[in-house]
Amino acid sequence: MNSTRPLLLVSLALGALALGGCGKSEPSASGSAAAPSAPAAAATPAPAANAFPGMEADLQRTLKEQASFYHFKTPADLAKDTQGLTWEDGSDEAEFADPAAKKGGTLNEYIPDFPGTFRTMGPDASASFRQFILDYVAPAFTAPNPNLPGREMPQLATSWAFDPAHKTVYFRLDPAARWSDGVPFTTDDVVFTWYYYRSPLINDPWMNDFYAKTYDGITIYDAHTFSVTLKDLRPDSIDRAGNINPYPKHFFKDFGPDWVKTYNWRICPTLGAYTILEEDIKRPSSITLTHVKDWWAENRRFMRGRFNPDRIHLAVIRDPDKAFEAFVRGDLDIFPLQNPQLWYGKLPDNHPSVTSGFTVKARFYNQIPPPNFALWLNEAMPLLGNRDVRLGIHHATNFALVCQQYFRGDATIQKTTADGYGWDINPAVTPRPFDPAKARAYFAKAGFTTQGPDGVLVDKDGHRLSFTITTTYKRYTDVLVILKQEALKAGLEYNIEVLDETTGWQKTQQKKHEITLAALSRSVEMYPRYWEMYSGENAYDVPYLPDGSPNPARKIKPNTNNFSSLAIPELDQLIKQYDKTETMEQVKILAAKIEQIIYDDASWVNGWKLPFYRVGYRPWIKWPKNFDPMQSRDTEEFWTMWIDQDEQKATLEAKAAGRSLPVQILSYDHYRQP
Amino acid sequence: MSEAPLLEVRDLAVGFESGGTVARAVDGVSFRVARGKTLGIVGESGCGKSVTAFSIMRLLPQPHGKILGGKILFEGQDLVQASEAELHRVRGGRIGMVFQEPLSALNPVQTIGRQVMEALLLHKPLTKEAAWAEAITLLDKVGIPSPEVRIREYPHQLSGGMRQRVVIAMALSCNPSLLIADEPTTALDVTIQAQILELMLSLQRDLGMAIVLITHDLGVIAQVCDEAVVMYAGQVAEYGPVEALFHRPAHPYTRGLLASIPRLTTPRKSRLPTIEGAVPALNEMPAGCRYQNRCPYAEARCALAPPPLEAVGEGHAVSCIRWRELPEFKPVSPAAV
Amino acid sequence: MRLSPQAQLQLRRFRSLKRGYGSFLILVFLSVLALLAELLVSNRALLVRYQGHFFLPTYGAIHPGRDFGSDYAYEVDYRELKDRFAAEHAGNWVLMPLVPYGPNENCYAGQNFQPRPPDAAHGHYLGTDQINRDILARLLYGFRNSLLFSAGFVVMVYAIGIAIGCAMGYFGGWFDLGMQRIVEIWSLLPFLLVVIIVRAALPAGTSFGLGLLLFVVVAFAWTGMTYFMRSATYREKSRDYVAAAQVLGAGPVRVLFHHILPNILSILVTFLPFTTAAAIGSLTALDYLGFGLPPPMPSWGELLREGTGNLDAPWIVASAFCALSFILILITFIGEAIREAFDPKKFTLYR
Amino acid sequence: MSSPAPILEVRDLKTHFPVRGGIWLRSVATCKAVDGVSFQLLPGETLGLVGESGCGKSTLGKSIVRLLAPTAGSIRFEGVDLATLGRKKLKPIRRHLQMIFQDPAESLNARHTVGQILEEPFIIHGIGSAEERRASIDTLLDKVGLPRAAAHRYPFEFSGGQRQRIGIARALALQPRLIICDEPVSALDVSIQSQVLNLLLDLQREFHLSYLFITHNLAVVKHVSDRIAVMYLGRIVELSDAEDLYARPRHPYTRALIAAIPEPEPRATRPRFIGTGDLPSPINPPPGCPFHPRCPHATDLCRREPPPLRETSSAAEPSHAVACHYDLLPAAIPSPLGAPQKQESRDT
Repeated sequence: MNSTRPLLLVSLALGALALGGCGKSEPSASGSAAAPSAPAAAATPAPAANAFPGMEADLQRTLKEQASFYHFKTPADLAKDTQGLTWEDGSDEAEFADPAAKKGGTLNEYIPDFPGTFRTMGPDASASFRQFILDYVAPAFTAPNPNLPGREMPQLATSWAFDPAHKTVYFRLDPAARWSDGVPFTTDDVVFTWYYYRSPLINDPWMNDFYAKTYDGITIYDAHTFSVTLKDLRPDSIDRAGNINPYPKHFFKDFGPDWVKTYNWRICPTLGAYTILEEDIKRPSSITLTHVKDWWAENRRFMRGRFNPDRIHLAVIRDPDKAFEAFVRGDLDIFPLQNPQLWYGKLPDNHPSVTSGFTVKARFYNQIPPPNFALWLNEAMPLLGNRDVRLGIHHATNFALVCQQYFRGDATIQKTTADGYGWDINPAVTPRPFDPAKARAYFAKAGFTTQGPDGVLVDKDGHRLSFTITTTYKRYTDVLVILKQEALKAGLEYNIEVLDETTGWQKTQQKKHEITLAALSRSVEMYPRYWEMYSGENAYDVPYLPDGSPNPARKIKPNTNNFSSLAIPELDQLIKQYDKTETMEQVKILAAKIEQIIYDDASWVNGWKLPFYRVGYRPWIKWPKNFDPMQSRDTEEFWTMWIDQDEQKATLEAKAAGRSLPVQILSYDHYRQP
Repeated sequence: MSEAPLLEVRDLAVGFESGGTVARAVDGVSFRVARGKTLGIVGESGCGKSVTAFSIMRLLPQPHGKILGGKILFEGQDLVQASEAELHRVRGGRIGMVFQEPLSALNPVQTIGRQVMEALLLHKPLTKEAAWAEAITLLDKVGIPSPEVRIREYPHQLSGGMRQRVVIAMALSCNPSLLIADEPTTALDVTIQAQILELMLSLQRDLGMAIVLITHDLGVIAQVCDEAVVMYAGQVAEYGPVEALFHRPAHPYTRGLLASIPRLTTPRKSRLPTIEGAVPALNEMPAGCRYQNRCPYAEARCALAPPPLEAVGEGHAVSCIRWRELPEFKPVSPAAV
Repeated sequence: MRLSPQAQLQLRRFRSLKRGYGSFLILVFLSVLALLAELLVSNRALLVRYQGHFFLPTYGAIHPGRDFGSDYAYEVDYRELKDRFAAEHAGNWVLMPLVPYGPNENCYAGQNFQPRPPDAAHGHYLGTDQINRDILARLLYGFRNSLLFSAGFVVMVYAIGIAIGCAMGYFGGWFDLGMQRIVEIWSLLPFLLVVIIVRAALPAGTSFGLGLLLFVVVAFAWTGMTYFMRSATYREKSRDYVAAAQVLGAGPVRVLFHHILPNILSILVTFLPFTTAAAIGSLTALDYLGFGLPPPMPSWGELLREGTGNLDAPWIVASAFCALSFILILITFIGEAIREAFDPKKFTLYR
Repeated sequence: MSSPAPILEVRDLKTHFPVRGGIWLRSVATCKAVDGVSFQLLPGETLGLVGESGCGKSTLGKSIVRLLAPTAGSIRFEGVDLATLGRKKLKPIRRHLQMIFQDPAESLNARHTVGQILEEPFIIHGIGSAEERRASIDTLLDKVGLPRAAAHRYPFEFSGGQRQRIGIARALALQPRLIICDEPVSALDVSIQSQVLNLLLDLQREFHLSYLFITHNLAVVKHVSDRIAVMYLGRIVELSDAEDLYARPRHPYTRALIAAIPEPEPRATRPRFIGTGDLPSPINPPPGCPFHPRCPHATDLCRREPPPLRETSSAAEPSHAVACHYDLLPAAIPSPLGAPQKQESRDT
């Protein structure tokens, strides 16, 4: 996935994307909200508004002040610096789009809300609309090849060279690249991009921090050549250096302390295929994207055959049910059907819209790290600190039933906290099965031996074995209801608390929950991340005493993603090592150890995952032979579909005449994992 | 009084429907009003005097009130049969009306000028400016000081007497030939009452209209009316010129009323003559004379049939079969202060 | 206590208003049904005969499966038990209620969760919802929750409204002024938002049950009642019969409880149906929006939401909608009849 | 005049109400409903209090029974000053000081039976057993001329006159010595009015009651009163023997009032005085004599200085006090009070 925030996509709400029938309605929680609150290293106190000298002057001042970061060299230096390095250009790799794709037509989709801004940074910027103007459409220097994990494909850079010794990646930019307003793209924009991400004015400490911690400097050689130097060497160093969306310097000439306001509704020129024309902003009912005329990358490798429709009409439909109806009616062309209630319930195979051939149903098995739906037991809460209780809960929680009967066998139980990275992280770990007898045995060990009149176990002090599950996923209430019914068989009571997103998110972040049903969406990466969710420093302010034993006076640390309040010194050590590893071999060894400890601790009750995404679409929408690339999470991520306008006309005529078309219920399982 | 009367009510019967039964609140009432004269209708609460007045204007509370029979001839036209449109021309045009409570008769959110103007414009083809000027003239006519200032005020800014003057001005706006005043002074103080009565009389003199004045106050009747109808339990007990009524009352009820009022001349702290008992309820009316249960002169034959109206003198009639046998009425000595 | 003739008259008149009185009788009947829901609709047996002993499992503690010869410690599945006993021919038997399903129970064990249409053969007269729960059971128990909620709502709103409103009207002055401002400000608070905030402020583990929800809703609903009570008290207080009592030496307590309250009783009675309807309405609305009773408590709002989200399973939304409309119409009819029966205009036809 | 000790002595009584405005309801003005009233009432005597609406006569009555708190002055009832007494201390005194209200439909609690209404005074004061109270109720009903069976019925089942009898019975229950009658017959029909007046007079004779008889009806007040006080804008403007007041009214206002009475006598030839203008508001009473804006004889002195209530009769005559700067004898009254007006037009 090509993102400006390679590391910060650990966000709770996005977890819904892969599974939610109405996944698009989920705004991704702002990365900064999920970020550790460490102060940004590069942050300097924001200058007062009237003291700001203007972007150009501030940029020059910054370049001067931070000369150790921004280097300017000559083309001659380049030859010297890259001596002995191999330049790659991804030319030996197969493309995933279909070069024969037809151009043109209008694609109708929906967004759950009119965007609060056209900015892609700052407040409100991470709403679901951003993918249409940045995440899924704007090119980076390089991006991971979704069919070849670990390999990069060219985007703005035509070629790149990696120097592990100096932790530096060199890029040669496409001289033809130009912004949608016609201004050529040069390394000036590259310099501005780093300045922009590191500026305290963007109001995003997480971003400032990330750019300060990850990069050691950039070097400009000429208008189309530069290099990025990283602080640490990691298995995915090239992606870290290359997968960055640049911003147009000329557009940001008014950048300053009040840019949040001044740039709220300005439309940023793009290097990508789609831009917004002023006349297409129909507040509050719709926005239409228009294909950039004579787009510079039209025939570039890995770009051709993509971004085919001329226009993408995004209707604002706030209610997911309404949106679904609009799709069935024919007002929308593509609709996610991930949720079984949609796939089986509302749009079953015998639905007239399907049987008449007007709707194509497709299931595409992908290979991405799925959102890790699970019950997170907060160990800081009474009783949940007891491992026997946690083990009992594992055996009393019937996710298997949810997978079989609620998800109709489509879902499987997650094996580890980090399934989906392409290798079995720890073969020794197996999810604990639902077994009321076993659960009762564990609960008995924890002192819960008597069964109350309502069937809930009680210990000798009269405590009921009762926990509240907090969640923000209204649509998974039924899952919790099922779990509640099942848990009672083991003498365990679950109370269900469904909160709105803000409140529920806050509650789990403050660690005020007992158990939360949550998922963290994960970006498509080479290897999983553990620090945010499992390290002790994200659980408590001072988790341990100097001797390594738990600090009795420690306080819960709010605003982190360690939902289980996990603080295990041994695990912390492993995570620290893991975050410094330079090779994939090391990563795999450490990850296995980490998973084992998490499993043994039993604070993470394995939930479900779905190994595919499902959509419904109109028959005139066409896809490449293999549908989407292997690592795609939804249909829009790589924009490989195209519109067959002739067929569209024919279909609409057939529909008007009441004629049926061939039924199409498709399944693409070439990437299906056993 | 040989010429055709301005208003003639003949055998009027008005009923109120409730739960399937009809209570006859007014039953066989007849009277005439000559042009330029004042007729008083007097009686106790519930005797049907207001219902009679509302019937003339066809303003009975709907849907319960209904005219069951009789005729209301106004300038030769039978208002009982008149269409809504015809009534509309009559109301506020040929007949003006003044109510008991001036505050509820005025719209609290409009200036009095607008309200008087509206009354004018409804019945006269005037321009707004002309209507405004006319309204000022009218207010001046009813004795409102500095009308050009007061015309912009709202009803709550005026005193009760002034409000009643405004209501009268509205009633007069179209030179009615008949003014119906339903207890116009009951809500007012004595001094103000005297002013309003005086005003009505002087206006009558100037405009030559007839007045039907409904009141429970015999004093008011005596002071301003030419003729009066005494009503009891929905029927006419007696009618005639006021002198005859007050000096030679023929009906035991009229006599009882006149006797029971304390006057300035009544010996202080003396026992007042009274009418014992109370008016029977509408649905418990006895056969025959409705006054029989309270009448000191009642006999068995009074219960046989309703007494007819018998002529006593010139324009003086009574509805009592024993009126000739009653002892002589001792007139109260004329007031002397 | 003898009813005053006025009250008797009003009662008589209410009885004579066929539509309202009929609605009232129906509502009472339905309420009794709802209160006895366990005897009609339940997954617990009414009567079990096992090894010569009789059991009445409807009310009281659960019977673990072991009690009836099964091997599990959780509550016995009586339907299964019934089949088993019938197959064993050992003289054991189970008597199930009319509809042998509980409101929270997955009725199609082992099958996919999906709405199923009405199926009289299986006893699902109104079908099931999307996780196989019997809709009739959820309707009935949901109705009971609504009833309990509105009963509590009415009692609390009246208690607070009468106490504060009467005090404001009776004592007047600064107390009245201050309370009025407080009531005004209080009633301006966005109710839904506050409910959400209150929920979030509660400590973990506090489930948002009927009682707590009631408390929160009442906390924002009492203000309306104070307006009426205040003005009614104010009006009554200025009437001469109160002055007469005061001249006789009656103190505020006597005046309030002996004189004023009985005279504003008719207002209270007239408001009763509308308050009840408001209670049912707000509970349903909150449930519909997901801020009401915690799942899986049966409620009409939740059914409505589920139904509108599954229009392809129309029996869900139809059941909930019909039930809600029916009850609200009943209440409206009752309210209309009460208002008519209490209408003071009936006493005087003309002046 | 050596008279027995007065049962009620009101001295310089003032009852003012703040007129509140603005959102904080600050007092923006004062309504001087009763503004310095003094009089005495002897045992067995009836003092008539007459005046137009808004003159403060009802406020005065309510202040005396302490339904309203007086602002200043004293109300000595049998020697005890009620003006400042607390509710508890007032309670035993209330037995002897009762009130009859204008509208019997209003003053009887519609939810109580007549029996309950009449029993309440005894309950409040803890008098008698249930048995005794029932007997007392029967006696009371006899006294006011109602059947004993009335105890079980509700006020709305009675006619207006009967209801007023119930109100009178209630006032009598505790054997009071002074009854404030606040317009007791104003809401009644003429034929009923005389019944109630007769009853009040009978009861007075039987129990030696004192009445403060408040009314706007000058004929009624003359009929029942021994002495009459005329109120205007919160003050007594004339206070005299009843006969004397009508025979020789000294205050221009009293004269206007008397002239305005519509006597039930056609062709009455009393001098008519049609005063102009309305009653000024007691919120902003005019300076000087409150009547001066309407008085045909007003002088600068009247506009400047409020006249005190002063005795005008000689020692031999009954007391006759008036609050006017001038001694206006009937002969001295100029033209507006002169010849009868508008009589001729009606003699057709």
